[in-house]
Amino acid sequence: MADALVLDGVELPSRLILGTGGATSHAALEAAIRASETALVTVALRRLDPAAPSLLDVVERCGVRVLPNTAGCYTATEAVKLAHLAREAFGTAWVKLEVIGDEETLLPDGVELVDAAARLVGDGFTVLPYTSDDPILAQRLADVGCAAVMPLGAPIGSGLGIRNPHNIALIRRLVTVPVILDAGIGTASDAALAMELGCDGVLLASAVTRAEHPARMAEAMRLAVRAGRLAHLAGRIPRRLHATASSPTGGMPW
Amino acid sequence: MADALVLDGVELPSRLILGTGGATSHAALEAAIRASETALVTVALRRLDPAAPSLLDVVERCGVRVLPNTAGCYTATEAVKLAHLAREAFGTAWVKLEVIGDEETLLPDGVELVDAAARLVGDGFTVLPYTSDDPILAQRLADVGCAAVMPLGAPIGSGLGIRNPHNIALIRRLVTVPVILDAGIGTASDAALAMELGCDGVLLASAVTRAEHPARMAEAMRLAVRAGRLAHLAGRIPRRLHATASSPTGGMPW
Amino acid sequence: MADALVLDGVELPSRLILGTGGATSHAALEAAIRASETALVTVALRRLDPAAPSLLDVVERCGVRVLPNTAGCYTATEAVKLAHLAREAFGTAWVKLEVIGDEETLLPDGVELVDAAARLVGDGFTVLPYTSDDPILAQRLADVGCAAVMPLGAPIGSGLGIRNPHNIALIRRLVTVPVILDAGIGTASDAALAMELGCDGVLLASAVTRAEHPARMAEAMRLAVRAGRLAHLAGRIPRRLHATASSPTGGMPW
Amino acid sequence: MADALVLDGVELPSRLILGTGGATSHAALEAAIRASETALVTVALRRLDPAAPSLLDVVERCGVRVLPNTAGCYTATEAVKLAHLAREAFGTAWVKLEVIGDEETLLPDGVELVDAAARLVGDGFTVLPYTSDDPILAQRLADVGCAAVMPLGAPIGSGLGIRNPHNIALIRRLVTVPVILDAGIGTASDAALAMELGCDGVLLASAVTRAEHPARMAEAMRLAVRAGRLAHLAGRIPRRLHATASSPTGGMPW
Amino acid sequence: MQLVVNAVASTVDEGITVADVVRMLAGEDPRGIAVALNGDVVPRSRWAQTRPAEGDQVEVLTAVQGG
Amino acid sequence: MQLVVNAVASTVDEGITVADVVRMLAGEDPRGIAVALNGDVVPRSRWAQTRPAEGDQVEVLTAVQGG
Amino acid sequence: MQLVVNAVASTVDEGITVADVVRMLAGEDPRGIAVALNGDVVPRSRWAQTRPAEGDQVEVLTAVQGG
Amino acid sequence: MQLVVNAVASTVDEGITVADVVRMLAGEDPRGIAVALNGDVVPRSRWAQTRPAEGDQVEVLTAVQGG
Repeated sequence: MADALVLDGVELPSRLILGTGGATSHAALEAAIRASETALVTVALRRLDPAAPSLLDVVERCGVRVLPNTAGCYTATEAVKLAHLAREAFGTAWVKLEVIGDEETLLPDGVELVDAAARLVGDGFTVLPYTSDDPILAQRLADVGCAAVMPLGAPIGSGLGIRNPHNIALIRRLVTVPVILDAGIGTASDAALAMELGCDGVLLASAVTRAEHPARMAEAMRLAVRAGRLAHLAGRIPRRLHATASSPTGGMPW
Repeated sequence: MADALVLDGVELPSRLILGTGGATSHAALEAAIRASETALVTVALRRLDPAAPSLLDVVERCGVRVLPNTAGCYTATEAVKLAHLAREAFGTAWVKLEVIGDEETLLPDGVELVDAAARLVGDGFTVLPYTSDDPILAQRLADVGCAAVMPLGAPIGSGLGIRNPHNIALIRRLVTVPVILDAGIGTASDAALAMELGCDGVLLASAVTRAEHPARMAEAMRLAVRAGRLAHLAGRIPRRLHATASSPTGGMPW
Repeated sequence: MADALVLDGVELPSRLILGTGGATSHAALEAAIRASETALVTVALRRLDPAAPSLLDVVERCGVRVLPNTAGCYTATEAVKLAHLAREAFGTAWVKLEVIGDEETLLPDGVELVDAAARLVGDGFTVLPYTSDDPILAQRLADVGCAAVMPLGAPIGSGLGIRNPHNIALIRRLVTVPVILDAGIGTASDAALAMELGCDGVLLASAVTRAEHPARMAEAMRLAVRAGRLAHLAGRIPRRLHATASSPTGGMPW
Repeated sequence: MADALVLDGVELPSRLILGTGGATSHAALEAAIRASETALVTVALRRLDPAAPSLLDVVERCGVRVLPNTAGCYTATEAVKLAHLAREAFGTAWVKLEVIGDEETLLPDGVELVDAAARLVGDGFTVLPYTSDDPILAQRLADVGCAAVMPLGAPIGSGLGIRNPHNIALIRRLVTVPVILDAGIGTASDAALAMELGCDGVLLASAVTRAEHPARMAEAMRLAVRAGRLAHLAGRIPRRLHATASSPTGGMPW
Repeated sequence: MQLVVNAVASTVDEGITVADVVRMLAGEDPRGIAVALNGDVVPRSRWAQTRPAEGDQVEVLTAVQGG
Repeated sequence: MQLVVNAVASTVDEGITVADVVRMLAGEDPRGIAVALNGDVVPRSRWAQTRPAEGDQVEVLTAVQGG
Repeated sequence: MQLVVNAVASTVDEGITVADVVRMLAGEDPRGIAVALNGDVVPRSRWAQTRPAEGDQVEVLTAVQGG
Repeated sequence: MQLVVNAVASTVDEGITVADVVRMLAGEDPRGIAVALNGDVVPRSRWAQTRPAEGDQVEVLTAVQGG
């Protein structure tokens, strides 16, 4: 069953987006990217270090698309500037928009985020904002023209999974753009749950790059996202407080 | 990565065991069995209805092994007798041992279960008991010689998932035989979670057979069990209350 | 142990704030207010209906303070205007600030909320904003001068309890003003949990006014808020995955 | 509202039973007993140490009833013998029956427990068994004549609360004798939840005796048990996925 | 003279004051009442002098049950 | 002769064997079938020689969908 | 004479009673005490007449803190 | 002439272009690089003509691992 994730009119064959942060080496990262079968990976933009090997080589070898982020920005103005630099660097108008509100929790600042998103949409960017799971905030981001909304399940790198599935389901109901669960995923069942809640995709980094065996976890995530998607489409059985026999009660030999 | 489930010395290529109860037709069941890629399916033993099509034909076409159950038994004596009849009927000494304690919840009766298990082990059966998630009860079943223990996640057909992951993890620690999560699974993430908790396999029926699209859910379960298994082996990141940056904090252009 | 909730320098003897919405009659409401032993009740401001009995009579008989809300407002401008009318009507500068973003979920609109809060603080109001559980949003509301922040546990009237305790605990850490859990409480244990998470108070309406026996539930909430507060101050035992014996293991007669 | 817990025809004015294990001193224990306002405390039976102060003095000063336990027993035979010694020592036929199945988790052994319970009932004891949350096991204990069943919420001293509320509610439905939540309680909201699930009482020790401030936590537990009981009797509002307005939508001035 | 009082068209005497309008609806007990004239708050202290003109909208508000 | 086959009273010829009874219900395909005579299992190997007596209860069982 | 009292070897006078042993450990306050002689409960009513023999095991138990 | 390149004071030839600065750090492979001159983006198309002045701040950025 072909079932692409469509962002800004572009068909992505995989619903898993892989963040590259946290990998112990480019080799480990490349193995993880390949095992994940992702079509889109995030990168950050930082001062060039002549001594460092080129991350783009890895990305190009894997044949995946680049999604630059604005990690490290604390104001709309910083984020907008970094997005413009990223467009220059990578020749893509796609941006994972991050505007952080607190250094310790790395949680997004909704007010700055909406401001930055509106400005970047105006500048012709395809804006994919990393946001909290506040449903109304997600709705506002969609209203200003974001190509998708990317609510968190839990703080970045926490591995706490989806703390409030109820909000993710609400967001899915409130907006028409794709919803991508971003941040908090710790293991495969978290990714499957995100898709079962109706998310259109999952973005994760640390869960794979910081696992003991990144490539193996990358494969697990690939399967889990697919499994959750299929389960969502398959129409699960309702939850019942009581049992429903799965064997006939009649026909016993006594 | 070859990673078979070994029961009683027999290698099963899939860690997913499919119950056949609840399917709307043999055709739907066959499609689900094939999509699940299971190697073992449960069946019940009932009075022969000359008008009914043969379930064994389906099983044989799919090339899967049969695991007869003792569903419908309320005492050790009934269960032992039905197990012996099943061995005659199917020429297998494997049995999914069920001794129910309450008609409404279909929950297992631990005391009768241990009694029946000990008797069937003595009669040379390979006993796979459907049990509660009481860790000590699971330990006793292993002690009397069961080839695996199959604790429930929630009542049969309830789709409530794993109500007490803590107990399932305890059982995995307390016994050395395979642990197979049986009953309660509602959707893919439930199956993945079972494997992440360290279970060696998952047995489910209603979640697939009663889904809107059984074959699609069967594929979802196949992927979810594999995903959960890989995630378990991959060594997940620890849960942290606070965030861990996935992008460098240095190197910003300001 | 005297343990008042201090808002804007005013000592309130109870940490439970009761919303008056949903009561079937003024008599039922009065009984609930008395059983709750609250010192502060919310009211809404609406067009005067000459035929309706006076709610203020109930409030004055109970000797409690009034906290007018801005329920029904969808923009900062509406909320500011209604707050000014409330100040005229009740002679209090305290306001429970609500700016709703979605008619169905009644969830707050963070961007409008921060705008309205800043304007009302500038106009000399004591602003108590009903907000989502987004920690950064709560921080911004405190930054603009709100006297407390009132994050929701779940949607108004849903009775779903605290969907994301992690966020409530984060908010308590991020701000210095009082944190009052507002909306979502369904039963006593929800209120106790809120206090255990470090909240300084709990605001609830439907859980009491729409219960089968409002006065009885009001008493339950009074006790639960106190219980949760004491438990928070008592220093709970740590959670342990394994057991800790509560009887001596030595000294057995064999 | 008078609302006694009736065990074996005896009216206990409090629904909180306090275990005495873990207290740092008899003085701390006495303060906790008084703050809890319990009417029944558990004690263990061990070899007399002439140097140790008498626990019974504390109990008698507080005017509470003694409930001896069989902690430390691993077989029915041991437990029966210790129960008989306790009856001699304290002149009471009441016994908290414990038969442990695993040294590390201190989880009860259901099979031995049912055996011991049946024998002690036959010997004229009022048997209050500490059991797992397996509903059928609880039913069997009631069937052999136990005066109440005392399922665990989580392992002894773990403070993990009620891991499987669904099972506790099932037990309440399946048996007619009082259900007392025993073990696992960590804080006040756990105790309130137990009562809201329909339990008739709560037994806890470590949560109070090992808290930083035992007497304060004891008071918290007293209030929480009462709060949960009242909430159970008050008829809580149903859980709703969507909001229900708590202020009128009409009558706005625009 | 015609006023719109709480969204209801009402005929009132010329020169009526906001205080009069309040008295019409609430009687002699003015506790817990606020008034808006054409959308602007009229402080209680100015009710007696404030005279609505033909077609003015007068809102007279008070406390109702609210969460 | 009268037998009770799967709880149904049935008239059969004298000297009928269990194998005959199975054939009556299942035809020529004996796969996946078990038989109990008055509650006791009759091994497949003994179907041909086992002859139910007047009033005996014969249970003929097979696989059905079950979880 | 040698007894084992609460797992400790103790030398006692011939003809000592269980009541005497209890007195040795607990003094004059016999509340909350139970005794087992070689594993069997000795009812309080029989402490005065019961005389342990050479090598007997006497367990004297009482209440301690327990959950 | 002195420039501040990626926060490091550097001495460079007069008349150096942004393209030269990029070449200094990244060699002949200009893929995935962006430049800011005193905080403003310098489009790739204008690297060759853009000449930093004494004391200018030049930022040369590229892709690094990021989530």
